[in-house]
Amino acid sequence: MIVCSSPDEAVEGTADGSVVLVSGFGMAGMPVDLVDALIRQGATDLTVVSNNAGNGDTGLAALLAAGRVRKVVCSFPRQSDSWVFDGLFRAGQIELEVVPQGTLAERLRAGGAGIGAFYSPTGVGTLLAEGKETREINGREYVLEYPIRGDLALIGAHRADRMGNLVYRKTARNFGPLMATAAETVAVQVAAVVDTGDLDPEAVVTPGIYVDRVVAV
Amino acid sequence: MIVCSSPDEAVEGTADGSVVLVSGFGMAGMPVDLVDALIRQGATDLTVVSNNAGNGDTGLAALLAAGRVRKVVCSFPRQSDSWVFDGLFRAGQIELEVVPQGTLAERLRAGGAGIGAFYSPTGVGTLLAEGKETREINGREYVLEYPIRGDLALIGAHRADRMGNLVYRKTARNFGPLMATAAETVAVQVAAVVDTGDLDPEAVVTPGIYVDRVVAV
Amino acid sequence: MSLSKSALAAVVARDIPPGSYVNLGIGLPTLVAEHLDPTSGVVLHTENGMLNMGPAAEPGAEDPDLTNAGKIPVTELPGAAYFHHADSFAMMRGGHLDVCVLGAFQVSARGDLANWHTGAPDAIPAVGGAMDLAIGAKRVFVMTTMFAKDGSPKIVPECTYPLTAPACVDRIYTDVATLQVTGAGLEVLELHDIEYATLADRLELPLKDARQ
Amino acid sequence: MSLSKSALAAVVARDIPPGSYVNLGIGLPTLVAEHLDPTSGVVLHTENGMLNMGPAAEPGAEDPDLTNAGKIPVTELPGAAYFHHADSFAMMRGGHLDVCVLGAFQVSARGDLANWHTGAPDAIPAVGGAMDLAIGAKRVFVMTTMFAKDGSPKIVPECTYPLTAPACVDRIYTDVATLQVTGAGLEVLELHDIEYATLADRLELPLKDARQ
Repeated sequence: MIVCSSPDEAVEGTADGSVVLVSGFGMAGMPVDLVDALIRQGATDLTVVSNNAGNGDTGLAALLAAGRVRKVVCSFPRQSDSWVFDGLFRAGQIELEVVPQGTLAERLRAGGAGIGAFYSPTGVGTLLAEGKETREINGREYVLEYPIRGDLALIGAHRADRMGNLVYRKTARNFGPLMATAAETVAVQVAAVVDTGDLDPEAVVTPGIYVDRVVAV
Repeated sequence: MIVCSSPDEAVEGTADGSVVLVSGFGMAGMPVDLVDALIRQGATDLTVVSNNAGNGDTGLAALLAAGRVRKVVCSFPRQSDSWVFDGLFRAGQIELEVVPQGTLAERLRAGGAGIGAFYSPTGVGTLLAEGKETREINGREYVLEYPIRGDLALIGAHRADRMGNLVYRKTARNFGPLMATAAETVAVQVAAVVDTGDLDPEAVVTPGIYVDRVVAV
Repeated sequence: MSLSKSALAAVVARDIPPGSYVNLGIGLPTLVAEHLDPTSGVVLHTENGMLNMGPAAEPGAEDPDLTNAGKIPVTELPGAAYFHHADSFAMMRGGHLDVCVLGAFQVSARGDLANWHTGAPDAIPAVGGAMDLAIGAKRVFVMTTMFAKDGSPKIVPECTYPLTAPACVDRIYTDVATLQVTGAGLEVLELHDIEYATLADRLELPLKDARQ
Repeated sequence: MSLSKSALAAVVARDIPPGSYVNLGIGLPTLVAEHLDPTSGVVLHTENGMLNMGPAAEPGAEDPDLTNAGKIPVTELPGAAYFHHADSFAMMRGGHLDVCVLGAFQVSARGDLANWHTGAPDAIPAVGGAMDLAIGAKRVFVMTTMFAKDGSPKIVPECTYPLTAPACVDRIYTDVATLQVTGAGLEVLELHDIEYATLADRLELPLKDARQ
């Protein structure tokens, strides 16, 4: 675990073509400074996994606007302020995989938890299950879903200690704890890095084992 | 959510033949008072799901000794102080299903999370996967595991508020949060019931939605 | 007069049992919160990771880290709990919510729900938590106007829009009628300023009059 | 002299890289903790739901709510975190632990591990977390005596006891030798007071001498 001196240090070495997990639900929990650093870092041809496809002109929207993203995997791209994504999508300049929100969360969890695949009842009988394997279990139909893993996760949390233990704040927690388990390199921006021992061990949400780089912004 | 006046009230109505989930890892998190109440309540022909098969002569061991348990589903029955189970097992008076500890935890989670089944790499190529469906995913072999649910969960936690929100204490947390999600009726014993609002919302481990009955002991 | 949005929300709120755990979908269903009796013990879930959500935040008191599923700043009530998305959707998928109230483009006679995608060729599909909610809650209430702006009914023999989930809706609350979905079709539970015959005539499906 | 238990634990501790996240199995592997340099930043995981586990509790200071996987009262170090069993085993199964150290009844030439069940007809099978650990950690170290009490080797061409997991062991630490499991068989990395020829003779499988 490295406490980085800048967001740029936290995203160093990101390769073109990487799968990047980006936390946040709208702007709550969105690691804006890390995404900005990734824009400066220059990696391109990225696949981004995130609940939304960018809001307004900052954060993920700015990464999209910079032309660095080949594909977005998300549950809810279309919002009142998703004009950047909307334009790219309508122009055929970006690929989209829509995943039900709970399935997105569970696929990320499976990626972090070493689960090979799982049967979900969500989406059965809909467009989003087309072409997917289904199975009846105890009289109910399920669709087979596979894990999602990233090369890099960019996460917005509240505080970290020097071992990388994390706590989040209110509904900004959302996808952070899942994405932290499901990427090769996990970079986290926090409001403050506190001394090891200052976080309540009962209230740590993401243990430091999952975290590679932390930066206070 | 009912705050019960006694452990006996918390286990009222348990039917013969019920599947009972019992939290605890050894005695840490073991809801001894609820298990004692279940002995007094009298339900029999039970299937018990717990990590161990009883320690010493109290708690789960006492329930077994009272002849109320038809089958135990657990990861680690054999311990230095599991003489009650050992005797029943060797006498052919109790059935045993051994499940790897992580698979036991994940099957309970699946039971609570509406997952139909999942592929786990644990146990592949061993006695415990015999007769189970396997599947190769991305070059690795997995075994198909099904959810576990209970009619009743007996859980030992640290504190509850009046809405049933729970916090646990240190490694006594273990199976409690999982079992709370996976049973029709969830009864919890705690050291103290505190006022709603006294638990930190960021540190609640089991939200009250999962809890039916709480008793302070 | 058919029901106003607010009056419709009051009807839905009336039918939510005290002590229920409830998820209110984005848009119209959000209004239901204003009509719940604070002493009823109804607890609101928001799928972005919270139980015991309170009302919208007062202007000036918004917290960007505390929003509902529609990304509107909200507040926290005593007894709140926060959790991550996998835990939040496990709560839904696992059948732990008593009621969810969802908007709809269309509902079919057997309770199929279409509320996420118009199917238009240029539409950007966005599902969010709609499918998880539709299959997860113990009871799914739909809240919508009975007729689209062009006068066509939203309650239809078969959905023409892409489905959110098949056979998931329990009850349909509209501005002119409340309908119960049963294995044998739709039953009318109450009417608001419309004649039964008129409604039956405008809907192209069989109805049963089950008004008390 | 072949290594004492403590000396063997010191050899294993020597090979754990600084900053590793490590799970030490019940029994012999637990001794490794005593030989880890406190400044090495090695973090201990216990599968009953904790990271940053400290040493065994002092007599009189035991906390029944704080034990290791062997149910021995332990302590908490600064930076500890507690979590439930599904999260704890997700950590293992998901490949997040750098090293686990396990005991063994037998290890085969291809790294199959047998450490949970003797296969005796009257044995009560008890697996605990052994299978999860064996398949989950990035590197699996086995720590055992080379020979059983009857003198038969525990490192064997094929395990005769029921397996914990096939082809999971990376390195075998014993009182007389350290062996690396490779795709091409076992390599001897170091010997303790035994001649290579003697060891090769007592083990009924091919060895390669890879001592530096």
